[in-house]
Amino acid sequence: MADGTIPAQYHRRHGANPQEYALSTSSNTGKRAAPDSSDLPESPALLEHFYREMLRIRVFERFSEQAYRAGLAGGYLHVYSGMEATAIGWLSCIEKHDPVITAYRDHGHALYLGCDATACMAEIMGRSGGLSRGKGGSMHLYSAEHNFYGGWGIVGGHTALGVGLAFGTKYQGSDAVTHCFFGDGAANAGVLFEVMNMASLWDLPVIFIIENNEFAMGTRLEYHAAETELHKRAEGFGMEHERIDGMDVLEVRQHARRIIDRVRKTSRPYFLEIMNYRFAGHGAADNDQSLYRTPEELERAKKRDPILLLENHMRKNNVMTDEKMEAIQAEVEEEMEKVYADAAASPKPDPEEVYTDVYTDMLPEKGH
Amino acid sequence: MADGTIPAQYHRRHGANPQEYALSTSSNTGKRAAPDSSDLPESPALLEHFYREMLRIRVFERFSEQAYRAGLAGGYLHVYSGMEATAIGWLSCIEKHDPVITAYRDHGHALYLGCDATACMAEIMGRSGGLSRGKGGSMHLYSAEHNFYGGWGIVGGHTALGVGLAFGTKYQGSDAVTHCFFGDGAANAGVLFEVMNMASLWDLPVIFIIENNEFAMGTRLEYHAAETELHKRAEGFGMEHERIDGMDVLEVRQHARRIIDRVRKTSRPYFLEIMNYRFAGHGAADNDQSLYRTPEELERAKKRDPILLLENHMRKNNVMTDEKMEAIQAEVEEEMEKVYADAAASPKPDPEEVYTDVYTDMLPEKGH
Amino acid sequence: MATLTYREALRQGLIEEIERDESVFLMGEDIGRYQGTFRVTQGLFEQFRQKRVLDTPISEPGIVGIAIGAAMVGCRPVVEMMTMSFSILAMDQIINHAAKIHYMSGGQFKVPLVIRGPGGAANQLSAQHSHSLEGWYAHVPGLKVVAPSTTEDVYGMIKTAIRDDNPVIFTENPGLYGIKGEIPTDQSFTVPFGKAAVRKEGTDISLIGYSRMAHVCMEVAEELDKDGIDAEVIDVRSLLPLDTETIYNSVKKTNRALVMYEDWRSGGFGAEIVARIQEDCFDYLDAPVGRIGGLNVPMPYARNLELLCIPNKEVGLAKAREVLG
Amino acid sequence: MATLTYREALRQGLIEEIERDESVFLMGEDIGRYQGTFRVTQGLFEQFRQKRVLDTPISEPGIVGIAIGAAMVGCRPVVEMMTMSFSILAMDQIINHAAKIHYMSGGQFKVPLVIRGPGGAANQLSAQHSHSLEGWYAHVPGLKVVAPSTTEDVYGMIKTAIRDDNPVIFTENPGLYGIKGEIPTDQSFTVPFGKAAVRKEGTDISLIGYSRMAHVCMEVAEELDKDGIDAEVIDVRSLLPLDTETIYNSVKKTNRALVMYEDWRSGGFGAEIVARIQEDCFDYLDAPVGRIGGLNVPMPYARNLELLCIPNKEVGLAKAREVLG
Ligand SMILES: Cc1ncc(C[n+]2csc(CCOP(=O)(O)OP(=O)(O)O)c2C)c(N)n1
Ligand SMILES: Cc1ncc(C[n+]2csc(CCOP(=O)(O)OP(=O)(O)O)c2C)c(N)n1
Ligand SMILES: [Mg+2]
Ligand SMILES: [Mg+2]
Repeated sequence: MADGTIPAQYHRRHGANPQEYALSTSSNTGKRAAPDSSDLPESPALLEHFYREMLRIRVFERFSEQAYRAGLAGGYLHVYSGMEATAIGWLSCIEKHDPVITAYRDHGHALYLGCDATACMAEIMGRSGGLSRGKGGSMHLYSAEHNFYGGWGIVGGHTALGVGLAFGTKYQGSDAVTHCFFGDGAANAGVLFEVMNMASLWDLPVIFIIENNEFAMGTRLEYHAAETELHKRAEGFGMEHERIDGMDVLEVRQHARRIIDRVRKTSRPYFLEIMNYRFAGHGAADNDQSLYRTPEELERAKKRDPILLLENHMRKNNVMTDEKMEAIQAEVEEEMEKVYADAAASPKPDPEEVYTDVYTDMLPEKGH
Repeated sequence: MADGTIPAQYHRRHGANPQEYALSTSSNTGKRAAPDSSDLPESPALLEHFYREMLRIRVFERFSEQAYRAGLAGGYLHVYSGMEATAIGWLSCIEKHDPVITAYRDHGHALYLGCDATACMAEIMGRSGGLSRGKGGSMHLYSAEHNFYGGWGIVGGHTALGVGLAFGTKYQGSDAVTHCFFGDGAANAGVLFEVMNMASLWDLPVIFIIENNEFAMGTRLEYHAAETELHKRAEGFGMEHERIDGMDVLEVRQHARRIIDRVRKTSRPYFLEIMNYRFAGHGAADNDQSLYRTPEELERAKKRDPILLLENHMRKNNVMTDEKMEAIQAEVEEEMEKVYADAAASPKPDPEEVYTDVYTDMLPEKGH
Repeated sequence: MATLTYREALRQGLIEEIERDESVFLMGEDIGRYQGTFRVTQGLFEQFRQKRVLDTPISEPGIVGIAIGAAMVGCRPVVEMMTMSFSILAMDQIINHAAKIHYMSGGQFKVPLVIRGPGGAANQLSAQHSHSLEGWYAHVPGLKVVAPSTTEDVYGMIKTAIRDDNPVIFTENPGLYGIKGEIPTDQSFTVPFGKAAVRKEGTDISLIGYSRMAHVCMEVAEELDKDGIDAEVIDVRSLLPLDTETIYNSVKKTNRALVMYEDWRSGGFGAEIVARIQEDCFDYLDAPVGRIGGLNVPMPYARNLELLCIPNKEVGLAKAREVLG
Repeated sequence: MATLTYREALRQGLIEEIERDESVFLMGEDIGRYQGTFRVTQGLFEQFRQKRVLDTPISEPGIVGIAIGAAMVGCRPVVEMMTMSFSILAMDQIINHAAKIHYMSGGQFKVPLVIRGPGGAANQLSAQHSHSLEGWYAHVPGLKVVAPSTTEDVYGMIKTAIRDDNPVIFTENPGLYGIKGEIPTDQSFTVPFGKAAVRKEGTDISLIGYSRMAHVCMEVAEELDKDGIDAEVIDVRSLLPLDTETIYNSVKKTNRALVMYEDWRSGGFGAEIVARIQEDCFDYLDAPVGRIGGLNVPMPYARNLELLCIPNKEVGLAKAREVLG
C-alpha cells in the first residue's frame, strides 16, 4: 500500500507485519543449557567466513535464476535468497557425521555443506557433471559424501526420512544428530506429526527445523495455520520447542550450539521454528508476487537482510572494512561466474543413463 | 501378576494403572460455560432409559460375539462392552440433525442412535436385512436416516470425513455440530492433524472425541503415544481441549451438554479425550489378552463398569430397586434373543447385489 | 462457438457449474488468492470469494477427506490437486473412502466429488512431480476416470463430472493447457462419460490414445497419411467407464491397432486396453496389438533424458509401421 | 528338509536374516508384544527384543518414511503392514520416496527396505481390508515386487528380499499362511527374483498365476487332467522383475494361455501379462489369451457375495475350457 501498511486481504487473523512475529528463546520446559562460549564474540576469521558463505549462496542463487531465465534450467527452481543466515548459522555448528535433510529449496544447504558449487549448478542445468549426474535437478541435490540427504519435492514427505536417518544412526550406535529442515507450509503435512510422535516416543536424536519464511508458495502463514506459532505443535508430543529469529547468523549460531549440544547429550528430539523470510518469489516461475505481498512488506523485510545485518555487525565492531567487503564480493562474483560457465560447459547426460540407477543391480526393461 | 501389580513389561514410561490417568475437566483456555441444569440430578425415567440402553448394548455385544463364534459372522468384529457410558452419555445430548461418525467399533453408537437392532445384527451376519444389506458388515454400519455416517475400517481415516461433515453442514447454513469419535490408536494417524488444523483454521463445528480405552489392539497407550494425555495435541492448533472420565454416563452427559452447547454457539472445534476401557479383547479374534494386560488389571477396571456405576447411583438415590433392574435385564435379554434369531433368519443377499451400489447410476463390468 | 485455450475452457466449465449449483465449490492449494499454480482458477477467488473458492493448507489427505465428508452431506466439492502426483498422498482417502462408501453403505451415501489437476510430465519437473496416475485410478471400482484432450471435451466433461453423483478423477495433461479450440456457447452442452471419440476415420490401423497422447496419435496418423496409410484415431477420453464398443468396432474394421499412453509402459492402462482387444477381437487381428508407453524409469530431470521417456510421434510412427508389417 | 507352514517358513527366514545381519530389524504395528496379527512374528519379540522387533504406533506413512531414512544410512528394515491394504496410506513414501531416491541421487543412496504383509481377500474383511495391490506396485520402476506361493519360496524369497539393496514389496496372501510344505535345512538356500517356477509341465495350455492363484491354477490343471488335457502351470512368483522368458517358452509350446489373478480384473497385473503374451507370442496363439480376475467391485462383506468375487477353480476351469475351444 502507498502508506506502507499491509492491506487486510493479506492478513486474516493477526494483522502481523513480517518480522514481527513473537519470538521466544525460552523453550517450553524451562530447562536451558548454561551460557557458554557461544555468548562470546566470534573471531574475525569466522565472521569473514560467514560473510563469504552468505554471499556465495546469494550470488549462486542469482546465477541459478539466470540459468532458468536463459533456458539452461527447467522445471521448478526455488532459491534461498534472504534465508542464508538460517542454514549457515545452523550448519556451522553440526558435526561432520550428522545427517542433514531438507526440501526442494536446497541450494543453500548443499553449498554450505561443502558440495562443489559447479556440481550443484551443473545439476540445476541437468548436466552429467551434476551432483546427481543431471537426474535430480534443482529440487534434488544430494551428496552422500557430505551426509547431505537432499533435496525432496513432496512437501513434508522428507520429514519422515529425517526421523529415519536419526533412527538409523542411533540404531548403529553413532552419536550423530539429524538436522531436518522444512518449511512452514510443510508443517501441515500429516506425516510430520506421525514421526514427531515416534521421534519422541523412541528418544531419537533429531532436530526438526521449521524454516518459517511466512509463506507456503502464495499462501501466507495466517491462511494455512490455525496457530501461527508453529513450534507449539510439539507440545502435544512432549517435545521441547521454541521459536527463534533466523535473520542474524550469529544468533542462529548461538541457539544452534545450545540445542545441538542438548540433543546430542539427551538423544531427545527438539522442535524448532526459525523465522526467516523469502526475498524471492516462491520459485523461478512465480512472477506475480503482488498476489500475496506488497512491495513495502518486502522492502521492510530486506532491512533485516542477513548479509546486511552481518555487515553492520562487522562495521560496528570494526572487524572488516568496507573495502574488504567489496573485495570479498568481487571474489565471490568471480567464483560464481566461473561456476556458471563451467556448469554450462558440462555435457548433457549420455542417453543410456536414462536406464541406470533405477536399481542398484539390474536394468529396467527398455523401450517404449 | 498374582500380587495384583502390573508387570513392568506392560508399562514403559508411566507405570500408570488403568483408570488412574490424570483427568482434567478444565479446558485449556479457562473459558467455561456457566453451570446449568446439567448439574441437577437426572429424572428417574431418564436414568432408566440410560440403564436400559447400556444393557442393550452390552447384551447385543454378547450376542454379536456369539454370532462370530457360531460362524454366523466373519471378518473383524469389535465390541463396545465397557465403553457404553461414553457413546450413550454423549449421544443423549446431541441434536437429531447432528452428524455422527466413528470407526469400526460402531455397534454401540449405531444402536443408541436408534438403528434397528435386528438390522444391525443382520448386517453383522451379512444378511439382506442388514443396515447396508449385508455389504458392510460389523465394521461398516451406516444409517443415513439417523445421520449416522459409520462405521470405518481404516484407523484414523474417517476423522477427515468427520471434519468434512462439519464443513458441509456449515456450508449449507445448518447449525449442526458433528461428533467425530475415534480411538487412542487413531490419534496417531497423520490425517487427523491435517484436519485438526483445518477445522480450527476454518472455524468448523466439529467435536473430536477420542475414546481412549488405553489400547490400540495389543499396544498399550504408553507404547504408542509419546505424550499420553492425547488431548494436548490440540494445543498446537489453537483448539480447546480436555480429558474427562467416560465410565460414568451421567458425568459424560454433563460434559457433553456443556461442550456441545459451546461448539454450537461458537462454531469452533473442540478436542476431547474421554477415558474409558475395553472389557473385551480388541476384536472377536483376539484370544490372548495376556499379551497386553493382566487379569487383575481387567478386574480392577471392571470395578468401574459403567453399568455397575449407574446401578450404584440409582441404588444410592433410591431411584430403582434391584427387582426392577433385574426385570429390565430380563426384558433386554429377551429383546436381544429375538434380535439374534430374527437376524439369523434374514436371507443372504441376492447374488446380483454384488454389482449394485458400486455406482449410483451404472453397473460395473461384470464377470471375472 | 468461442475459441478458448484448454485452460480457459476448463475454467469456463467450472464457472458455469459454480453459478448453476450452490452446492458446488472448489478447494485446493493456492487456487484462490494465488490464482492456481497452472492458473486454471485465475480470477475465480475475486469472482466467487472464499466460500466457493477455498485455499487450503498443504494437506492432501485431509483436503480430500474433508471433501468426501462434505460430499456425503450433499455438497459437490471440486478438489484441485496442484499436480496429480500429490494425489498419491490422498490415495487412501480416494480409493478406500470415496470409492467405497456407496457400496459399503448399501447405497445410503453418495460422494459427488471431483478430483482434478494436471497429470503427467510437464517440463523437467523431475521424478516426484511427473506421475501419470489415471491407470491406477481406472483400476478402482467405484471411481470414474476421465482424461479429456480437447477444449470442447474439457469444457463438456468437467460439467458432467461435477454433476455426477460418484467420485470422478479428472486428469489434465499439463501440456494441454495452452492448446486452443472451440467450445459451444450453449451452456447446456456437456460431454457424456463412457464414449470414446473417433478423431479421424480410417481403415488401415486403429491408433488409440487419451489425453495428450490422443494428439500424438493424430500426428502419427498425419505422417502415415503421407505414406498413403489411412489410420483411424480413437480418443478414449473416458477410462472408467471404458467405451470398448467404439474401440472394438474400429479394430474389427482396421484389423490392426496401436495403443499409446504416457504412463510407465509396464502395467499402464494401455495394457488393459490391449488385453481387451486381443480378448474380444482376436480373430480380427492381423498383427499383435502394438503398445507404446513411457519408459519404465523415474522421470529424469535432464531435458534430453526426459524427452527420451515421453512417447512422441517418432516412436509412435515406428511402432505403427511395425504393426502395419 | 523340514515341514513347516507358510507362516513358519516365513518366520524362519526372518529369524535367519536377523541373526545373520545386525542391520536387519523388523518394525510394524503389533508385531512385537502382540506377536503380530497374523502371528508371522510370533516369539520374535521375546527372542530378539525391542531393538530388532519394534512395535510402532498406527502411522503407516511415518513408519515407512522412517524405515526409508534408516535404510539410507545402511540399516535393512523389514516393515510389516498389518494388511497390505494399509500400505495405501504409505503410498507416497513408497513410490515417491523409496522407489525414486536411488535414481534422483544418481545412484548415491540405496534403500534396502522390505515391505511385507498379507495382500488380498481373507474371510469377510470387507471393502477396506481386502486389497490386492501387487499390480500397482509392479507398475513402479525402482521397486521389486514378489508374491511367493509356497513355503519354500516364502522362505527363500524373504531372504533374497532382505539382502536386496532395493525396496522390495513382498506380498503374502492371507489364505496361504496355513498351508504346509517343506523347506531346505541348508541356511544358505535362497530363491532368486525374476524367475518364474514351472509347477507342472504340460503341453495343451499354459495356466499362469501367482500367490494363491498359482494354487488355483494347479487345481484347474488337475481337473483338466481328468479330461485328458495336459496343462502347464506357471507360478510367476516375481512380478517385477518379470520372467517373461519362462512364460513365453510355455506359451510357444502350448499355444494357449490363461492368466489368473485375484485383484480386480480391470487394470490388474494380469492385463500386463496378457498384453505381453499377445505382443511377443502372437503367431503362436491358437486362441485369445484367457484372463480371470476378481470382480470389479469393492469387496462385499456377506460371505456368499465375497465368494463370488474371488476367482476359484470353477471359474478358472470354465475359462480354460473356453480357451481350449
Ligand atoms: C505434497 C505436496 N503438495 C503440494 C506441493 C506443491 N508445493 C511445492 S512447494 C509448496 C509450498 C511449500 O511451502 P513451505 O513448506 O513453506 O516451503 P518454502 O517454499 O516456503 O520454502 C507447495 C504447495 C508439493 N510439492 N507437495
Ligand atoms: C490404517 C490402519 N492401520 C492399521 C489397522 C489395523 N487396526 C485395526 S484396529 C487397530 C487398533 C486401533 O486402536 P484404537 O484407535 O485405539 O481403537 P480401539 O480398537 O481401541 O477402539 C488397528 C491397528 C487399520 N485398520 N487401519
Ligand atoms: Mg515457507
Ligand atoms: Mg483404543
